[in-house]
Amino acid sequence: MFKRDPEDCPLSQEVTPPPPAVTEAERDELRRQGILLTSLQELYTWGNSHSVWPLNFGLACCAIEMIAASMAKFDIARFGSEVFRPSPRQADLLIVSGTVTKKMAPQVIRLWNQMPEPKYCIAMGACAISGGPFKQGYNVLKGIDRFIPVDIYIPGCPPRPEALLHGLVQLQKKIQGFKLTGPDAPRHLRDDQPCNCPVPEFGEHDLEPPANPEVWTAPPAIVRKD
Amino acid sequence: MTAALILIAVFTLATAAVALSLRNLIHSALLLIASWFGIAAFYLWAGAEFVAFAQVLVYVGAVSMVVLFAVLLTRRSRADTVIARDSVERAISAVITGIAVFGVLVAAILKTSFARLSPAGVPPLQSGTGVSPVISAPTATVRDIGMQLMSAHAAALLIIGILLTVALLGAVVLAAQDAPESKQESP
Amino acid sequence: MESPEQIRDRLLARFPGAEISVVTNPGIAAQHSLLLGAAHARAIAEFLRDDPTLKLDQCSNVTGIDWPEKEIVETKNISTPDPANPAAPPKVVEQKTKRLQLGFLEVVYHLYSITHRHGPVIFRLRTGNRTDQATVPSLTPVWRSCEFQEREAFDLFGITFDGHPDLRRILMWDEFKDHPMRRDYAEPDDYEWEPTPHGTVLEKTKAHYPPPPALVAAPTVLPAAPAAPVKGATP
Amino acid sequence: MLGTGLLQGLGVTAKNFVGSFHDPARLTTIEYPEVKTKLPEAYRNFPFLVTENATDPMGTLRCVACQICEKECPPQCIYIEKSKDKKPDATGKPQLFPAVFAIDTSVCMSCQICVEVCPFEAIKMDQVYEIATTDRFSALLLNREQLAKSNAYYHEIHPTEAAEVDARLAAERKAAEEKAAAAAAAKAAAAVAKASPVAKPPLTA
Amino acid sequence: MSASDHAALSSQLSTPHVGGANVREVHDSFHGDLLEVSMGPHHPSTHGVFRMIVTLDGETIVKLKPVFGYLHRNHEKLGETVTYLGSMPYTDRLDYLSSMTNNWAYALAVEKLAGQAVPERAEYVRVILAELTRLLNHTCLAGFLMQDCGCSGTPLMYAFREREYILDLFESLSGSRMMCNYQRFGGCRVDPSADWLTGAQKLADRYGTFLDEFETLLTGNEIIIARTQGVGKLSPELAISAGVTGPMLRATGVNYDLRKVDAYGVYPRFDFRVPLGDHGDVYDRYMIRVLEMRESIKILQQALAGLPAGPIMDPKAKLRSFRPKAGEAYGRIEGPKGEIGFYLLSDGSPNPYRYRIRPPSFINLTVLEDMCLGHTVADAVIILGSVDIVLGEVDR
Amino acid sequence: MTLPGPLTFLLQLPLSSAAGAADAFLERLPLVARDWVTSWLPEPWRWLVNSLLSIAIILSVFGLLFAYVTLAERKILGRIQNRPGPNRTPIPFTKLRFFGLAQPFADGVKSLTKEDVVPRGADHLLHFLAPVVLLAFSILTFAVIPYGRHLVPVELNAGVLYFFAAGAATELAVFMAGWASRNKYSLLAAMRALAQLISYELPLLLAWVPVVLVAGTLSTTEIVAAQAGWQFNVIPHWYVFTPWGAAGFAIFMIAALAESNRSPFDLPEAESELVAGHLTEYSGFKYALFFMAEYFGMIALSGMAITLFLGGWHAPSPYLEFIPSYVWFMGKLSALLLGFIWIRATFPRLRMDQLTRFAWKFLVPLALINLGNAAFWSLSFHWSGPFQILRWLISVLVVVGPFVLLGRKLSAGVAPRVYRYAV
Amino acid sequence: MSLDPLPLCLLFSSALVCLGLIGALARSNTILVLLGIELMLNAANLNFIAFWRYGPVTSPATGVMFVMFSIAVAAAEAAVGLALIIAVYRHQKNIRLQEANRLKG
Amino acid sequence: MDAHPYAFLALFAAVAVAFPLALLAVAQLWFRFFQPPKPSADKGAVYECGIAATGDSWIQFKAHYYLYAILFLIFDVEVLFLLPFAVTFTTLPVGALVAMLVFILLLAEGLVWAWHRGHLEWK
Ligand code: SF4
Ligand code: SF4
Ligand code: SF4
Repeated sequence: MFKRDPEDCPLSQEVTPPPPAVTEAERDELRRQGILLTSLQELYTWGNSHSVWPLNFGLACCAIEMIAASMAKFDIARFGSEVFRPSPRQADLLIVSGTVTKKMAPQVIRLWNQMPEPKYCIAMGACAISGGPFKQGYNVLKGIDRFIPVDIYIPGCPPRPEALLHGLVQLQKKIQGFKLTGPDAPRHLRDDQPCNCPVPEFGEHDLEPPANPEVWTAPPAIVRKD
Repeated sequence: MTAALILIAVFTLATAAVALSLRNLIHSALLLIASWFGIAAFYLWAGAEFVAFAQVLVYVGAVSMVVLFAVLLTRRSRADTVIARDSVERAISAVITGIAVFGVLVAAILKTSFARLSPAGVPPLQSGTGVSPVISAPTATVRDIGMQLMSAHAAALLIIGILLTVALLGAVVLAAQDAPESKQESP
Repeated sequence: MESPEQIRDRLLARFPGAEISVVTNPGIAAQHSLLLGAAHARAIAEFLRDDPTLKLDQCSNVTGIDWPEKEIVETKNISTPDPANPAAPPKVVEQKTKRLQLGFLEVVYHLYSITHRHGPVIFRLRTGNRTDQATVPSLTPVWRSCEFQEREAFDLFGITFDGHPDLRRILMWDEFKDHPMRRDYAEPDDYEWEPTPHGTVLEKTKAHYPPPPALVAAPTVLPAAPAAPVKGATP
Repeated sequence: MLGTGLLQGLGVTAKNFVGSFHDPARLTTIEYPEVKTKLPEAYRNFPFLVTENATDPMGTLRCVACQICEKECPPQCIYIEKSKDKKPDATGKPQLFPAVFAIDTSVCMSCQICVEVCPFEAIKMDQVYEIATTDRFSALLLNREQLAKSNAYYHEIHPTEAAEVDARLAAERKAAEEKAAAAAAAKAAAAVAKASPVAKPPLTA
Repeated sequence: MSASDHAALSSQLSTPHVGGANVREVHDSFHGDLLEVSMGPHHPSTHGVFRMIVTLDGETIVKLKPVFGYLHRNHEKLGETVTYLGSMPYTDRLDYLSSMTNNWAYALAVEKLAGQAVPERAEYVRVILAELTRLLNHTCLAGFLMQDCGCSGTPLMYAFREREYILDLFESLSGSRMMCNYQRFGGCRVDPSADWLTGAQKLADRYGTFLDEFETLLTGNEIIIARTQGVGKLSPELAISAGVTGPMLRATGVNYDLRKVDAYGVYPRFDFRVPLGDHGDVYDRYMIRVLEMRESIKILQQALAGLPAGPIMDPKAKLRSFRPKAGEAYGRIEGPKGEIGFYLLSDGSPNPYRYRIRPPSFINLTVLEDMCLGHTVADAVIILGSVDIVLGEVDR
Repeated sequence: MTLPGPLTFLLQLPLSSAAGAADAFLERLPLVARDWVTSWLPEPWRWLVNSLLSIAIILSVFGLLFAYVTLAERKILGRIQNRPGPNRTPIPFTKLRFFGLAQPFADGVKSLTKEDVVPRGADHLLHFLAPVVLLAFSILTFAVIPYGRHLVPVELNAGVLYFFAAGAATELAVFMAGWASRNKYSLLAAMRALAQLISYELPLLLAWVPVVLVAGTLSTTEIVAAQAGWQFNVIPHWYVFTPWGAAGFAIFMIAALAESNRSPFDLPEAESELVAGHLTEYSGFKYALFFMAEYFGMIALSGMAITLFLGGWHAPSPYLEFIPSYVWFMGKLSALLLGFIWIRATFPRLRMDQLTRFAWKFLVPLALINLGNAAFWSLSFHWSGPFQILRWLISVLVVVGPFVLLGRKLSAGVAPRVYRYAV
Repeated sequence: MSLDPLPLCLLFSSALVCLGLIGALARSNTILVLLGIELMLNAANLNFIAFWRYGPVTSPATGVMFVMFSIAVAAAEAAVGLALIIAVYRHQKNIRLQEANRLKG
Repeated sequence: MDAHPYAFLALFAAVAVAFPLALLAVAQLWFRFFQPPKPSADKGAVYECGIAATGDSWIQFKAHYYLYAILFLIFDVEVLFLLPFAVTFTTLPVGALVAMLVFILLLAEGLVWAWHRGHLEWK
């Protein structure tokens, strides 16, 4: 995992997780695999991080800023990511750009499931992260991370196109930190991690289930006085 | 060189045989196209360059289209592409007939002595040297074909022209029976 | 353009026996409206659309309103002349009447005329109640623009439109059972992670956060954890 | 003739292609991580809390925890807990302060309504937008300490507005002082044994 | 498709078909099975999360059912729970390409409800911003429409290039590129500075040049002409009956522009014309928008020239604890997409009792199926594009 | 004349009179280098290794060209759209950005390691075969193009025919892909691909028949040879500089656009209509293969257009002959590819009926008439003096007249409109 | 003997003709029958080429000419045949050969 | 070693087929060693804009442009005959030219006929 630059995220807390301790056995393993693996890993992460093709998928207002990010003034193409693929089969990145309603959520999740590995997800905008300004609405999903794993969160309503670019750079950094083997390897390189997110059903009052417990668990409660 | 011929023959026959026995019509059609390629390869092997490419152009490029369209248009709706199984008796009798015919043909071929037919100067097979990629058999350059076509066979050409035109008219009339209406519609 | 009263009078002349009344708008906008009975609504709508002086050919806006059952307390000053002393100024008695106003659903139509460039003429239809008589005639056959908007009212308010060609849910999914724009709609409860709750949200959030032991001691308004085990320990 | 329109179109694209090499209006890209757009003064992203003094941010928050913004924030993403005690503010007057002040940036819609309704010029809009993070739960909920930024910073990002605010505050303070002085004088004069009333600042900004 | 089917179809297309139910089952087995294809909610050309279930006979559409609600964000319900002011930023997110006009429509409705006056300068600024929004919206629409026609992004890029210039203006005035939240009941939030006005003036001066270039790229293009003319025809009768408004209505030849009809704001003071189409097809819809942009530039010039001095906000206007008297009001303006209206019902509390939006693009979609029947998938895409929908407004 | 043949054959080739020794060396440099490499091999192996080497060179050159055409496309598209395009991808293991020249390789690595998904219901065999077949046939078309004076992989008597025969099979692959995916958009795309390819194959074929008619040969090298020389040392004898040649070239290029599924004829993968068309269900490297095949097809068709109309590897002026012929070929190729990209950046897409109408009602008749035109040109080769002008006049008329008439008929009923205003 | 190309070619073509025959006889789907017939035509073409190549020298390109004409005829046959199939299918919704004889009536 | 004149072509064809297969094999190697397959029901489902796909796409397709295929087939053959003619054009006697002209006109007539009957319209 990459370390987050404090300058990069001036608003956020110090949340850099300590790098997992490397055991002696692992170090041996690394030495054994040696230079070939390292360069393969470098090549792999290089290729994957500089060729992130987003899915051509917009949900709401944030999508317009996403489009704007691919337009002349911001030009996401400079990062090699202007190849907005219309089919999930060729896309690497799902930019959830806008409000995910409960009616739309199964579709988004299905699209995510239909993307081949490796795939990444950026939750762009308040709505995608938490439901945002519309979170009190009966038909609004309170964050796409209730159903699919999100790599990068970009707050804002809408985030500026530059903020999206910043998020993309963060994602590239994250990909560059991927390990090919071992316990730190990302989800898609390990066979003990399932990659399917069950698609919820339309229920009589809500989605069923309303969240995917494998992906999302609410953090420790914050209980406050009124 | 014979090896190449055998290879081509096996490929052609195998694809054709499988194509004719499959129940999935699309697969059949595509395999048959492969077998047409084999035949083109044979022409090439025999030195008939122009015909080989003509074979590919016409069969692979055009006949295949017509066949595919026909297949796609005549599948019973919603059912799969797989067609119904044919009757076994018919198949058996057909195979018997086929084998009988094949036997007769093979016997005839084996009986005939081809030695006297062979033109002088055809090497039985060329192997090894690799120096001279020259073929001494009759060659048919496009120019030769053109000369032939426009002189000796000019009448045949015209007949073919008529045939093609008639085929065009016939096929279109057959296939587009609601044509008069469509003419009204077209602005 | 004619005022709602004029239109009412003309309509009454044209459709004798129709229930038509004018609903006044107490607000500053003073956009008064007509209340139509369901029986003649369709015919009246057609009349409004085709009448040469009105020619309300565009139905711009269709919307539902939910009026749940509510208790209305009316305060009336009743001046009872003192029977003993009729000459004396009548005694003013403040009398409070409680009245249960029955709930109903209402559909409001805003009409404009593109031909004559005037409008809006507003009229409303009301259902009998909010449950089993939630039906009004559909005006989609009169104005095509009602098609989706009536479907929307059906979806969100549960108003059934009689004669609508394709009355299905439009915004919510088909399996959905509730009518979320009704004022008594209880939304699904998914307040697991609410870092900034207050007001009504806090109430909903609490259901998801049984008070953790560490915070029990903290002065919160949450109900304190039951002290049962302590009691049990000292018999 | 058929094709002239197409040729004209090709002309336009060719012009743009050539123009992109010499005409800045035809190569409008701002190469983001290296070059950054100059944000207009008015730009707003998320709110922050103004502190008078950068060295003691928590001690000099302008916010008095009046909770107006909490109530007015449309998506309800502000959470405030009033302090129990009072601390002197910049003018030395004892004021309540927020014991907890949290804004959930994963909800905030950057609408600026909190800023507009705050009677104490205590909350203003920040301009930081590079806040993408991998961690939703702890990184996006900003607490009092993270929200507090100095008045100098405010001047840096919104110079015009900040100057106006400062002038207004100064005027108000002056008025308050005068009033207090007048009140004290009055008290002295009338010798009324009562604590001087706390000057209430006007509610609407 | 047989001739009689076609006749039925064309009659259906030309008559003001009010029934609504237009399910046509054509099944002739030679023509193959009907193929039911879902276009959307994730489809590159549905401009968001709209969905059309099209039934195809070959590539010809015999049935088209729009499916809404994938972006139903419960806007109206939320409007009933927040204050009048609190709804203002939400209106930004309705038609997120034209937040300024949404703001204005909402402010207008509230001003009607509360009897709030607006100073003249604010009216002028509103006109300026509304026309800028119209430019922005129409430019983007043209870009998206061309994208639907299959351009590889170039017109869209040019459109967005210009959009950025307008957004810069919006941002430096209101602080946000898209979600301006700028209008207030009784005026505007901030007073545009002199610098800002020069910027706007510059933009108005050079926008015509951009439009010229844009039109050279597109309007005479034979492919676009062939693709769009005669496609998705809409008759004026059906358009009126279906409540179609805005450029789409004017493309059918109906002269109805709320800026002229309602004469709200200070529009009567400006000299501008209303372009009208004669065919009601996609090309007309595109061209009407282009011509409207040219008129908008004229209005902009006049408004910038005539901008009076004075307060931007009515001094009596209230920001907090705003409680209009009980009553109701319907206010509407000519948004870029058509008539955008707000219907507000107040019970005297700080929140509206009923908060209803009349979304132009939602109602314009009523005629989508009528326009698409008998055309191909490719046409359906550009017909949808020419309607100019923004899902935030369609589904609310 | 086959390139794999021994060096002695090359020496027998008639060298251009202008070619000096040094430039002849440059011309033959690739061959000499190759033969030098293999000279240590025993004779029987030499042919095989030589051939494999030639094929490897062709594949790597065009593979590289493919990679950079995609990059160039993205960059030029970017420039046209007022932005720089991909420029940040560093060279691996370094931090050097170098204008993003490593971008295509990053995409390649990504595609190679991307999971390959085949839908459950799909026809797995055909789904697998389609990209392989498509790429194989697009590679095969490279066999007959003369890349330089001595550089033609295999010289066939009916070389041009070979090229188009091999190209004819690509449409089948597109159909296979679309049909095997069992996806509705793919199916529609497959049917579109079939209709489009059968419609444009014919104008494509008819467009170059005039060349054959004038050159009197079907061999690519001979066609190039027939275009040698210059008029007054200025205008090259390329066919594109004759009225029929220009018309033929235009028809050929339009049909080539359609055959290689390029905008404005990119209907099978029309993004705004059919999602990704026949490619909708392809992921990972199979998708990359499709992509590669499409660009290979485009490059091959451009190469053929150069051979047929643009004088092959000939220099445009006798004074520029010192530049090796393959450089000229590559230069012309780049120019044509640039044209492809430029067109893609500008034009919207046609609709299916317009597409077929354009082919059958415009291009085919025009191509047939052009055939007659070429016949006239060929028969009137001895006209001189004022007759030469007459010859040009007639020929131009025969091109322009039908063009205007057919064009008018094609665009009947649609034209820019005038609008009215209400005040 | 076995290495002689001509008999090999002839064997090849006779095998192909028999395959076509079997296909044409055994299958009841008209399209397949037609394809079987196409194969038989192709087999004949093989013979033309084989004899042209290895047979007694006649005029230089006669065999090739024959093949070309044969290809043309086969193409015409395919076009008409398949059009016929489609026409039959349109009337009967079926292209099984056995049922196609209803056309007579 | 066989040096048939078309051996190079055969080799070329072999490489042409082997090339994509080799690339796919490399990809396969990667998956074998590093990236385990992650199949799932949704992933294997057909893409249909995010909706669970309904109905089969292998249907009987309405393809009126079948007619184009026929036309194309016939004209393809025509081109085939045109080529030898074109190659020898300059050396041909007048009679041959006339023969060819008749041939072309016959077929062109077919085209004109189809055009006139409206078969060249996409339906
Ligand atoms: S975060 Fe804001 S801008 Fe983005 S979709 Fe939600 S409301 Fe729209
Ligand atoms: S309104 Fe201002 S002073 Fe009151 S709590 Fe909010 S920030 Fe603090
Ligand atoms: S900017 Fe708006 S949403 Fe954000 S905290 Fe302030 S009031 Fe709330």
